[in-house]
Amino acid sequence: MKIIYFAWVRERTGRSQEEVDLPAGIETVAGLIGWLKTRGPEFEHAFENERFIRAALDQQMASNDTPLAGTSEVAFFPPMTGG
Amino acid sequence: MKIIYFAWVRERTGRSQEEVDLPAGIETVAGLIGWLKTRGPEFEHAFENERFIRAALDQQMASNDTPLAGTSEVAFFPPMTGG
Amino acid sequence: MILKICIQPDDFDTAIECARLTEGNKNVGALVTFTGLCRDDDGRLAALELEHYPGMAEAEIQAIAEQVQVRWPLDGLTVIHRIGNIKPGENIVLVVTASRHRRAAFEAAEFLMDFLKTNAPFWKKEHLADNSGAQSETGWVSANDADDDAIARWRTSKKT
Amino acid sequence: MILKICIQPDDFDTAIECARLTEGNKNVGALVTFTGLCRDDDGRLAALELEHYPGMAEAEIQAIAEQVQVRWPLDGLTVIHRIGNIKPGENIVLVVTASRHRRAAFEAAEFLMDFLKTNAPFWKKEHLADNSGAQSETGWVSANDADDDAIARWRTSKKT
Repeated sequence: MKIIYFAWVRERTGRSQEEVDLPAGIETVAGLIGWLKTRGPEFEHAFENERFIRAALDQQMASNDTPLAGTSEVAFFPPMTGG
Repeated sequence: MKIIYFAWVRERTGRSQEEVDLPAGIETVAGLIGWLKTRGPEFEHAFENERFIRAALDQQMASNDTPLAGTSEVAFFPPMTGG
Repeated sequence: MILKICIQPDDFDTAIECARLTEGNKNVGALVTFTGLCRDDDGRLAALELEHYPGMAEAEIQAIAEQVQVRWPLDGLTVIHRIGNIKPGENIVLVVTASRHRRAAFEAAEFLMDFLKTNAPFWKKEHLADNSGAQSETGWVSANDADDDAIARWRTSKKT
Repeated sequence: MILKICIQPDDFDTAIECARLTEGNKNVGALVTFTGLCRDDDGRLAALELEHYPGMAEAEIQAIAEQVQVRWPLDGLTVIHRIGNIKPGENIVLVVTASRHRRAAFEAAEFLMDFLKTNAPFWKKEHLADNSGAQSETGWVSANDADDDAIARWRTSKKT
């Protein structure tokens, strides 16, 4: 599964994208965030305040309990500030 | 007193402006319209439906009962359609 | 606050008017323009003739502009209204508003157009492409109820 | 209905975009433009850096544009959003709406900007003129509640 990071989520994780092999049992956005946070302090820092994290599955906005099944691209980013 | 006419009020009265000497007793916009209508069929026609007539005294919108005292320029025109 | 009000037979250049309100002021974050154009109503119309009450027309737009400045914090406001003969596809009126934030720029432009339509002494006469078409007695455009409704909403409640 | 959505580093020319929506269509009576510019906040800001999610950003604007077309009868709609480094006084975003009547053109442009702000994946980072100034940890602009309120009003009640 491909994971993309934008804005300060990208800066905090120190990467713009990566390929990951999900461990068994990770089935939702919340589950994925929980697992990412175990991967090091940079992820702990990036996801420390989940209220400011938005997620998109294959470019569709998702919520914490959206299932990951069938998703090939997950993106994490802060609330949008365009325009 | 100067009277100015715009749009179809001008076309119906056949004049864009004129100087008039008001007869005694004409004290309001309504009174002025009533007197103008006695001046010929073109005025009768122009003011036949007073619902569609707007008046300004010295370039300030006025209503039927606004007093004419002190006014030097009266304008009659249809509802505005600019923009 | 830059204010420009102009009634003229000539066309205007929107780009130039926008530049006037933003150049040298880097606190403008939102620029809204409204351009009213002469429609041909699917070929029915040959031209519009725009008449105005000189003096009063400028004064009424000025009065509306003053209300606008009380209600919204603007950096600039430009109103240009053409008069005379205007052909389909040509410009009739331009409003430009500049502000720090978009809500003020949008609402000020809309308010100004709503009140200009109803309060400023301009009148439109239609010249038809085909004189056999349906037309009011003399071609003068009638005021419409939608425009009165448009100004009523600014009185009854503040938009949120 | 002409629709153009573009995300680009280059500046845009508002006059050219307006002409695209009106040329050859004499039924357009109202043209509204919104231009969002980079403010310098009284000299505080040196530049903005605009980041976006390629693919999703275009798709989200497209989705908003489709909602706009359902709600208002438009003849044309153009949205251009710049990305990359943008200096104070420069353009960030352009929305142009063309319609027969002004209400549709105004509301469509305002709706599009409100939803673009909240739903389209763009992020702004501030580069300060003077680094000693107060700033969030990394310079990323925070989303603001006013923008959420702005979209809420389109859901709770239809504007009249």
